[in-house]
Amino acid sequence: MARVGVFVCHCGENIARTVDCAAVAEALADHPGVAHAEDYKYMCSDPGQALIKRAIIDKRLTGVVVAACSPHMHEKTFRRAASQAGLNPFLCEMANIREHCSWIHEDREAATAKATDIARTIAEKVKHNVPLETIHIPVTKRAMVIGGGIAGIQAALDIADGGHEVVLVEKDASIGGHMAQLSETFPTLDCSQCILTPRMVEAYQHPNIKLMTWSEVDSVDGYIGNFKVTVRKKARSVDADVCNGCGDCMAACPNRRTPSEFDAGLGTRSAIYVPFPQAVPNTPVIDRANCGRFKAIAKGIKKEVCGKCATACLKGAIDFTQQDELVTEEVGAIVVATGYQLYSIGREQPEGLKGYGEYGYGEVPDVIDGLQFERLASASGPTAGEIRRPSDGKAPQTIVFVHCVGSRDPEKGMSYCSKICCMYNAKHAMLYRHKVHDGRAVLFYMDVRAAGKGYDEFTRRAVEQDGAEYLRGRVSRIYRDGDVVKVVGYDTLGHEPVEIDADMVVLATAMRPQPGIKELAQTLSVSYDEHGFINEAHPKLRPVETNTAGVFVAGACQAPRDIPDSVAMASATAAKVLALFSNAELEREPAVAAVNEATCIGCLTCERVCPYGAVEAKEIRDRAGNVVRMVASINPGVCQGCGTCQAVCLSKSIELATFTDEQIHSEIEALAFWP
Amino acid sequence: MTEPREPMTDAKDATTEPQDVTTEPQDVTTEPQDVTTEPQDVTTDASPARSDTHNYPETGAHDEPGDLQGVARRLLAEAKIDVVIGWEDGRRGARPVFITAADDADRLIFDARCVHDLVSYLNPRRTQVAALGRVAVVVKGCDAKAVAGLLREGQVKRDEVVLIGVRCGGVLEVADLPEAVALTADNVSPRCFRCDNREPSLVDYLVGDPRDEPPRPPATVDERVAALDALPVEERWEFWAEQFSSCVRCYACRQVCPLCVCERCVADKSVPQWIETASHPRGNLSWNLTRALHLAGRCVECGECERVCPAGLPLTLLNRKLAQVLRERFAYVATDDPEVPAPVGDYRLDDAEEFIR
Amino acid sequence: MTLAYYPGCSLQGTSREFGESFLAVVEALHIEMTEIDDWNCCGASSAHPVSRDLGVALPARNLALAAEMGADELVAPCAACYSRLAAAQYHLAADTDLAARMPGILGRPLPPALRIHNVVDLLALHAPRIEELVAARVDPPLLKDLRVAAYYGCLLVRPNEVTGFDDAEQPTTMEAVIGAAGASPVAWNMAVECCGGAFSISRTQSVVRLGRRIVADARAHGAQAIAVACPLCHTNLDLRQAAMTGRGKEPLPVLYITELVGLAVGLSPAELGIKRHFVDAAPLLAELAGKAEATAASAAAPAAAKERA
Amino acid sequence: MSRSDAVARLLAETRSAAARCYQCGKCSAGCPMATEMTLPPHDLMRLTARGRFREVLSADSLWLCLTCETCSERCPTGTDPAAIIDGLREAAVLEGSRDAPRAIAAFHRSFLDQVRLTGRLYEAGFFVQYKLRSRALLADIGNAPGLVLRGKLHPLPHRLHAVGEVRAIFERCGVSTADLAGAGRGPEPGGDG
Amino acid sequence: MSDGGNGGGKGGEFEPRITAFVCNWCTYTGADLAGTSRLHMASNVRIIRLPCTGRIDPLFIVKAFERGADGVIVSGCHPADCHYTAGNYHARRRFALFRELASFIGIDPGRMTFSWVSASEGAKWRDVVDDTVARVRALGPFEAYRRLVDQPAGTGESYASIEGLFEEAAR
Repeated sequence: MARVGVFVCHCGENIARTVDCAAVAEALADHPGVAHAEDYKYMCSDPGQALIKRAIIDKRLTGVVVAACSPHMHEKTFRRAASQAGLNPFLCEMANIREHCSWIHEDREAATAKATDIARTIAEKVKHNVPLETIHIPVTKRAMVIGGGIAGIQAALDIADGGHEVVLVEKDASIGGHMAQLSETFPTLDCSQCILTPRMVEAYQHPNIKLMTWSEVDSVDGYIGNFKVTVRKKARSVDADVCNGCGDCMAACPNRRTPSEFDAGLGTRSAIYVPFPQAVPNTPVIDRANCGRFKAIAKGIKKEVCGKCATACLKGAIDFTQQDELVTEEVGAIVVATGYQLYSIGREQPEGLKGYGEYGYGEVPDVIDGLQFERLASASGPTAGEIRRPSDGKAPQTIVFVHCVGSRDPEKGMSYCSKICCMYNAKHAMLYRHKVHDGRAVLFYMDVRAAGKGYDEFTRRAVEQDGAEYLRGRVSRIYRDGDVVKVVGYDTLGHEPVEIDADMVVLATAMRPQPGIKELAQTLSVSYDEHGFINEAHPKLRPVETNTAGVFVAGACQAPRDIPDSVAMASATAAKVLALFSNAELEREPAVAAVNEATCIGCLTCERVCPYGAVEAKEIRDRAGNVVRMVASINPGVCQGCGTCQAVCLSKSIELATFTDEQIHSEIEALAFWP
Repeated sequence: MTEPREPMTDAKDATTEPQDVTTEPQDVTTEPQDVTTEPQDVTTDASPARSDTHNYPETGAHDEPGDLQGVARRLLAEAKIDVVIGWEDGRRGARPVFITAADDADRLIFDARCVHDLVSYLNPRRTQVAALGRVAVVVKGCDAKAVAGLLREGQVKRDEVVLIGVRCGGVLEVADLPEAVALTADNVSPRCFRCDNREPSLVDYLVGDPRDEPPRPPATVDERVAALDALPVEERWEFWAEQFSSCVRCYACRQVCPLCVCERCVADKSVPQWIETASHPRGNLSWNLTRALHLAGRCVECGECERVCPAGLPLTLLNRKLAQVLRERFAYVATDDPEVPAPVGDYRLDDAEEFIR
Repeated sequence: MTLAYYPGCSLQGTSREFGESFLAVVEALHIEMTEIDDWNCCGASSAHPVSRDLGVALPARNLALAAEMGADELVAPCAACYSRLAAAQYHLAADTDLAARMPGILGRPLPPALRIHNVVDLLALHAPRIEELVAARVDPPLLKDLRVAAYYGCLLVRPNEVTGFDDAEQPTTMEAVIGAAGASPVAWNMAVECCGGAFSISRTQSVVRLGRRIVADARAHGAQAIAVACPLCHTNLDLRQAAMTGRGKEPLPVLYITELVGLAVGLSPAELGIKRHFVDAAPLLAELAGKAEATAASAAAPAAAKERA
Repeated sequence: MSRSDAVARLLAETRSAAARCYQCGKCSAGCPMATEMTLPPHDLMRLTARGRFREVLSADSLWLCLTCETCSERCPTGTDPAAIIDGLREAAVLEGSRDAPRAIAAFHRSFLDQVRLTGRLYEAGFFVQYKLRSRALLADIGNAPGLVLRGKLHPLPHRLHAVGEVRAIFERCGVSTADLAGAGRGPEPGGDG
Repeated sequence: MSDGGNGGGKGGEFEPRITAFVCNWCTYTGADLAGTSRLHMASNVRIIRLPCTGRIDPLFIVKAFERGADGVIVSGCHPADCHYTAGNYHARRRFALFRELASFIGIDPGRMTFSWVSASEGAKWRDVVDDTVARVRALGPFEAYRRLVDQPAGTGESYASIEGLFEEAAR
């Protein structure tokens, strides 16, 4: 027989003013199964809690109802009190007679009646509460970071320094990402590689970091604390353990004409290559699409073509027979830091985007994008830091920088601001003026968005000290006119059409998520926005978490970000991961669903509706081990307790703890007005 | 209509010994004797050794040389299957039959009296049927949709059952006639009007000659639903309250339904008891409402529930109402394509929500 | 498919040669079409600026007539007419209120959607036929290495969602036709810039200012002629060119794309009404003819030499 | 709907449409006539969005727009300035705006007159009528003979059988040349014309 | 039993009894907000808290009516705001079906309110409550159901009416 205790709180006057708390207590005292009922001024106060604890012990209560404020306010408080008195905390529930009653009604009689109903309803529910234990999930204290750009490196280092192993997965041959391509960084104009390279090396040498370059995530299983990630190690065609990075192979490679990704197509590389001299690791890969040997193999030619790299390699590290291999890593948390790519204005565009015909679809020589300019301005770049235009190597006397190419252009499919362009355009103008003193730097902008420490000062410097000419207006057309590039714009502040004969044009094209981000997001079952940027769990309060517990997000794959933002986010994810790893096991509210295998017929409708993929088919076998039937099975580690599965279960073979059918049924019955 | 008198006979079978009904699945489809008519078949060569070496023909209908009997005979003779579930000419009309010997294949018939949805025998809970071995079932268009439903919910495996599809021109309202009579507006089952699946495509074999469109009944099911919709809400209530008050809770509708495959029906769940078990209007309303809702997006409108209802409740109207809602709101129409996802347990971001404020 | 023909007013007046050459080419290419009976003016650039309804109603009547004669496709060679017809059909599809009041205004039911062609995409559809005819010529190919600037102007390509032309900024359809005709299109910058359209007489100085850039750019990129598909463009670039080109500069003949194709498939300048232009194309044609003879001769010479030997 | 209602409706529509504009100026940058306008497209959009219709409706820009659609084609926000200008122009006409440059107003008037009269554009008639209206009698006259010689000006109009039907359409659209009568007293923008 | 119900109100005016099934994250919190903002509203509603509208089985609503509710409110998170990402989408379909079927068998849709009330919409919750109470008060007590509940088991004589109906329909 249930022995429920009901404790009615006055909340000072808050409840007592409109609800006759004593009357409520009296009414409940007579309610079947209620062994104790009393009212008190402040239940949440220490004496109030003491009173509850005492009753639990003295009256050997099997359940507690605290009729007071909203459970969102004090449920934890009173459950703690209950457990301190030796009662399972989940046998304690709150009846909300303040927010849902005393505060919204004036008629004392009606309010008291309602408060009594509410208390009675919860009392009936509590009768069917059962002791529950918080769920404990083991945590694999090992993280994976996807993406080896500055964000990924930072996250990996912070976690590793926190004393946990990290697997850093990078799809390219070297870590470093876009930051390695940059010349100098705003607003301080310090050399990008100078600050990045040490971090790369640190990551490479860190005892806790396992580097997997030239690798991509293939599939993901499991849940927070217990992920199984399968990584595809792409065939490098070079044995990393043997190679000593001498570079003889690259020197020997006859194909030097492959456009270098690192130099944004402005320079060339050999078919066997490291992306850039400071690459980490310094182990080359063979770009099979451009290697004579592999092209021959692809054509089905039996004869072994070329192989000059193999001959040149004294250590015999070259291995043409290497195949992709799949490795499975067990990790407890995943950080997504895949970064960005720049939008290109060409005719061919992915679903939903349009190109810029009015700017020549990228077919006009000497019209380049921001990253290409970075390479031109970079000391390690194809022009050793001299600004020369691609078409004829001439040093441009007039450069036009165009803001918002793609960005803030809903008609082209990108409504968002790319955030960094205002800053790097100003930087480019400066760098150019520093190198070509008599050169002209004209910038077409709509707004200058320089929110950030020292940012606005920086853009002002470009104008005031470095003579950048800012013209407010979008450019309408860009085309080649003989030796120059015509830029047709309008100065909306000076109210006059402007046509500029530029020697070179730099387009600040929009930041977009990396190709394949959507596929990756789906493997991780995290959501992404219409542009493919990963969605954070809450735009304000959970900015580096995703909707999948245990998967975090850092850097430009979540939204356009500059370096400081990316690094800050990365450290934030590290903090989250370390917090997660700080407990031996995870505690979860036991509000999870379970299947009654005796009555489940395995239609698996529940599997279809589960937003978390917590439901799986399970085979029921007979003694002989033959599968006799299938049933649904719910993973308590993944279930978040929404109960949608229970509502769709026709045979009522699923029960969601803390909201069982019996509890709800009894609440409805408690409100019954008819015999 | 003649319904009220006629099914009362069944009502006896169904009501006198409800236990039988629930314990003996086969006993229900209007002819409790159906299976026991063929005891030797069932008992003698029941459950022969399963050979998994046979591979069944590709699914997807392709015309077969030979008629229903021919196909059945060959399948049995070649031991591709152990039993054909079809219809035969019984003492009081068409009735289900289990054929286990090739020589008996000729007993199979298909005409307008073959109303029964034999797919209900594929319910995996019907172990007696499973015990017979590898099964071939003769299916009409609506029956094929039921198979699709079972496939969707993993209750049967496509490669473990052979489907012999029959070209259908509509069926009568009753099975119990000495011989098939021509379909007329007055004897045709109203649900057959405008049938969209008279030549099932899910099947392995499609037999019989193409049939004509069934005649238009005096009042189509949609018109019946519309007629009720036209009433003021209070009168609708009175109408259904009266109907439900005559429900005897024999669950014949549940037993015969090819898609009521639950191990333990919600109506039999006692803790908590959402639906009162006593044959009282209160529980009756909850039961009939729930039955219809549980079939939303699963019902294939084979009409069996209404046909076997001893109280003659117009149950198909409830199912059709939901079918209409599913079509109008979610563009879902019952189909025999198991790839089409069930509409309940699925959603679209832009589902209409004009009724939500 | 049945193709209805909507000539439009100017093809019977200021742009007769466009009409003549179009009909001649259509015949040469064996394109079946029937002129819409009792068609009316499309409203050109004057109706819609004054009344949106009128701007839609006038072309809509013609669409209705075409539909009534059982046509499912329609060709309007004049770019202005084409643009008005296409726009009308587009707005009737997009704006339900407009579509609702239109029958009342027209006194006719709304026409079903037709496939509306301009002269360029129609010719592009028949490019293979053009190539055949060019190849089949016995006399030396006239247009060989004639450098032409394909000038689209506004009405064919904009607004792109209405005309659905291949590309609003960098179209290539006319180049394809020119190629098929055996001439070589030049890459240039002014293909879709406006020539001043309807301002030819009302605001000549603007037309001259705009036209000047176009002609100059064409010349700068080595064009010997400009190909157009719009009477307005033609009037502006042809009639006004004298005012555009600086002294001493040879004016650039402005040819309708239909004339170009006509010449290619062996029709005479007279049949094509080329004499009607203000900028005389005769010298250019003569030069081309000369070249063609020469190449033919030089090609024949060695053969003849062999004969003798 | 009364004339003023019609104007009000048009202005309301154009105003809400112009609200999308974020003043990037790409329209003005690409507009072939921007140099000659006192209010280039982006200014028109701004003033319209602010409801400053007095300035807008008296702007020469309305009459200098060639409806070449370059602005709309390139507008990043999909504001469609060309359509908005069409609407403003229509409103100006309904209001009997006196600011339409004579020649251009005369052009539209004469054009529509011809179409209404014959169902098609009778160019010779149009040419003469335009000359009279625009009072630019001598301008261009030099070309007339050329046109005739080249058979480009028909001496006689071609008239539709169903010309009545076309007139009816004009009526139902509420367009009579009276609409433009008020228009066309304004000086030519940029002085010449 | 409850005083919140029939005749319980002042001057014997009919006081509807309304059971509300609300989700914990949006509507329950929204109702809390209504309280903290002291928004006064009718006292006829009794809230049953659930994790998510996705958890709500139509049987809850039927049972509520069966046990004497005159009206029912079902409320949860707006589309795209579901704490569990999709529960409310599934609920939306389920309720669409239930509402139409219930109305088909004669339960006045006016007795059922379905709404999205977010955690920040205290005022909307107040309106939902007051409007529902007013609407149901106008409809009066659910006597029809009461009769059904009290009536003895039926006789089964119930076809005549329907056939007449259909013959009409047939014409």
